[in-house]
Amino acid sequence: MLEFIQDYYAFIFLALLFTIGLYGMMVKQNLVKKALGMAIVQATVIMFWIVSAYKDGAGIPIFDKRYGVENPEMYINPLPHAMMLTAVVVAIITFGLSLALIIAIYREYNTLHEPELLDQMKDI
Amino acid sequence: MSDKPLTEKIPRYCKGTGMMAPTDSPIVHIACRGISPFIFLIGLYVFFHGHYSPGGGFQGGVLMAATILLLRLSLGTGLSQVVMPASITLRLSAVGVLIFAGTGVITMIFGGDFLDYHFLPLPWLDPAYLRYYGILLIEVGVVLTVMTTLIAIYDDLLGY
Amino acid sequence: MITQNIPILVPVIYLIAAAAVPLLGYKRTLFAFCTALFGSAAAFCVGIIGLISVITNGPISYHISGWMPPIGIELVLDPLSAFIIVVISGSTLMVMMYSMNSLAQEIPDKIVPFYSLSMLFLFGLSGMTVTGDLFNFFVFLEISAVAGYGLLAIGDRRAPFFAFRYLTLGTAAAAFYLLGVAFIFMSTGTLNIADIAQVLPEVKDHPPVIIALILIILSISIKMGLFPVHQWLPDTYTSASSTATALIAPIGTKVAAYFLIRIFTLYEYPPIIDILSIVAAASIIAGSLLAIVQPNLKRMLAYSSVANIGYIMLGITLATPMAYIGALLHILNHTMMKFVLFASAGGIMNNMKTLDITKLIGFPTVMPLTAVAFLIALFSMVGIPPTVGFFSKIYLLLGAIEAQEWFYVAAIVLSSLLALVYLFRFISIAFFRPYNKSDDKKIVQVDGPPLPYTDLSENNTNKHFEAMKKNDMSPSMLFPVLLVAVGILIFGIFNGYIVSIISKSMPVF
Amino acid sequence: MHWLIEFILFFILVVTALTALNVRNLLAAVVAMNVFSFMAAIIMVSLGAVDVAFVEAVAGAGVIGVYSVVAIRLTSRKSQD
Amino acid sequence: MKTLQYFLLLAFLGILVGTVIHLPPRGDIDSPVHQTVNPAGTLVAGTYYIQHAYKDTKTPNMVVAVLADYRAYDTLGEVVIVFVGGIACFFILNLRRRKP
Repeated sequence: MLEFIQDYYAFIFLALLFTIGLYGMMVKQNLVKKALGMAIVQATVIMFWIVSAYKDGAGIPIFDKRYGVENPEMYINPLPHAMMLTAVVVAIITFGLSLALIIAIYREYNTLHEPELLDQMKDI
Repeated sequence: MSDKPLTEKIPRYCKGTGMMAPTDSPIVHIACRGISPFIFLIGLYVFFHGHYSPGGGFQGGVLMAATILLLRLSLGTGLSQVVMPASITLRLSAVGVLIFAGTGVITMIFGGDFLDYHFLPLPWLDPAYLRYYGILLIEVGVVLTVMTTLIAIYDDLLGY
Repeated sequence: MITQNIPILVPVIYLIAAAAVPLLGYKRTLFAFCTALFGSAAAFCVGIIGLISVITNGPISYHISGWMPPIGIELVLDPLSAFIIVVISGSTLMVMMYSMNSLAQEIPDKIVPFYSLSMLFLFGLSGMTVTGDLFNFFVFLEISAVAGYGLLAIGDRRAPFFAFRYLTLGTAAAAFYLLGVAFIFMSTGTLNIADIAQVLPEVKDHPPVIIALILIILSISIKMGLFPVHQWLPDTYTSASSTATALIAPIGTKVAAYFLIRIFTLYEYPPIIDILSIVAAASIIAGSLLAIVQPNLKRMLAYSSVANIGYIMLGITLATPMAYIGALLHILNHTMMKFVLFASAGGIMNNMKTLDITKLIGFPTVMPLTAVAFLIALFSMVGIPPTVGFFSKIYLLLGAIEAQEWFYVAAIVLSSLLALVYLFRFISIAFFRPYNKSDDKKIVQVDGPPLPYTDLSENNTNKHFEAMKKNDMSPSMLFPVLLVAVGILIFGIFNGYIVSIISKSMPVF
Repeated sequence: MHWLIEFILFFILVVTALTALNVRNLLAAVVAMNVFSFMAAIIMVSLGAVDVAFVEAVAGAGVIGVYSVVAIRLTSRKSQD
Repeated sequence: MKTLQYFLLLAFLGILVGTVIHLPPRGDIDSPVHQTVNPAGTLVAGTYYIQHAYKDTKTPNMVVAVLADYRAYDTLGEVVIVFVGGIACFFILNLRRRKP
């Protein structure tokens, strides 16, 4: 049992966090909350990849003369890290854009509550 | 230095837009203006030392952007125009993209594939060092784009 | 240099045009227009050269940075992706011609960022088309998606809100996609599509791989706007500015459909494909039904987009040669006809100040040439013989008969009949109600949300009536619309050539 | 016992995520989100991804925080759920 | 409506947890990601980078070598997405020349 927890706790926590993010996007009705849920979902997926790169007993992926390169078990896999740098940037830019849209919406309707917004859109 | 209080020097377009008005506190001014060059220096270090330690174009660019954002927050958007005018940010970021894409196009013109640094026109270098300097070249583009765009998004959010 | 580097050239041309637009267009917006037009024309020419060279010499595999595929990123230009590239770049060229006047009428203060964003959108789409790497596809998906959120957020009052909804939905879709790719990566250890196809048969029944397939298909369905998750599509298309709609509506969803072809030819899991074809059939019928009840012209067209994506999807999932040809022909058909329809809708909005179908009385009198093009495109949507739409639907029907799936045959026929209903509804109002002076008030009366960029205060009845007599779209807007409308007829008559190109790209069934 | 520290960090992550989504004051929600980003960065360091952790700490907790505060300052600070 | 949403979320959580426990465990050296050669006989990218990055590019930081050389096209996409974000925010929010 302890073995199982040790092996899979990270994945199960991340599945839980992914669902929490989706909960923020689906159930919460304030637009800023929706954006925060979006950020949580993206951060979760990024951490999922990072966990997939981890090796027991390995060091960070920076070349060290003491270890050499013959033994790949000495370094953590650098491929997911490089890809997730890109994904983090994507997450930041998407969040910034969502904030820009939120400001644009507030200028027009003076509220950020979704039912109120839909209500105001009904009569025009 | 004139003897007018700082708030009177704000251009007209800064007034009435919430956060753009700067604070008048000299402590905040001196602290932020004093610390921002050092953060910029750390950004440059992170960028140029990225080949050897954690860091690289993106991290350095974000740190440099943080410098300007600190000035923007403390001095107000109007006064910090001297450091980085809002009108050139997006054009500088276009220049950064062009540096990156231009590196690829140059390698393509000299007979290689897109972004194949082996074909950079620097014949006196080893192939491995060609790649080393190619990485540095494109990271210049990355740093320029990231730094200016993060500032531009801040300015746009404020409606400046 | 050109023949060797064709797969990368189309995205790079768009990228350089996008970066040059803010630099050149700073002083005069005309330079921005010229850059965008020139860039899209160059990309179209390179796309055509690519299609010819791929058909004569076979597929090109291009290695970015000179690294071999599992190590570096691979780009693939086969007849299928070259065909898609030609379609999207041709459509963009037409939109760029159309945009010169329409932008000046709609968003005169945002011309430069519009051109830059549209070029970046095309950079994303063309990058998605040629890539052979799952993560690279994600990056380009996000580029095109972010540019799309920006483009669709300007229009009437509601546009930012619908764009925000689209953004949350699209980001969730991207997260699903990335999670699915993570499952595949952890099960196979590679990201290259050709490489995955080799490794995957060994781990085929591994639960993460199946869930990954479901997640990827779910995310791409969201991007395509299939039936249960289609709501973002009519909302954003209705509220966005008509130039942005004319740019995004014809090509935005096609590349996702193309990527599904790539995914399916790699590995199949039969239950998912069965479910997907049922979803496609539901999408066809629901889209057509919802299109009938819409009063707004753009909204009706957007719902018919949902139905047409259903056709493409059905053709892909039926997996017979005829259905495959039908799906690809329908991609071409749908691109051309949606461009004509949305571009004319933009002209109608500008000249008649309304998009309510019941108030478009006298539309052919006011805009005769636009009306002709509009009618041709509507015929193509229904499937009336000399147009491309007829042949694509015939191929789809033959494919469904070949696969012995009578339910889908019924769905296609039923949907065509429903399309006939909304065609007749439109024609009976716009063409056969005679135009007389007592209808004036009906026309001038403005319905729906007022757009921020239309100046309605000058809407004096007499002035408006006089303007109506001869108020067709300006030549630079009319020319691409008529060109594509003639193209619909020509491609319909000479569809054999296109079918021969398409059948070169056919996977083995 | 290296993994136990990480376990606790993951638990803090879940708590801050729920706080960020359920608190009614949006400014507090944003601060909770910054804590979330910073904890994520620490987990990334513990998993050996120093570069990603650097970006997450600098941008996710810094720049995003500035943007959110600006956006909330320009719109409203209260949320109804 | 809310009940349906909660039900969907719970079902999704169940599916996700049921899937992740079939993945290779955290830190497993034998997972396919960390092998040298695939079952199909092609190279696995991650291990190749560890073994060749310093020799090919003289860059000790392997992440930078992967980011800017082996997968430079992704980084081009990353830079472009930053640029797109800037332009899109400008497109949505600029009021400079807009008439009231």
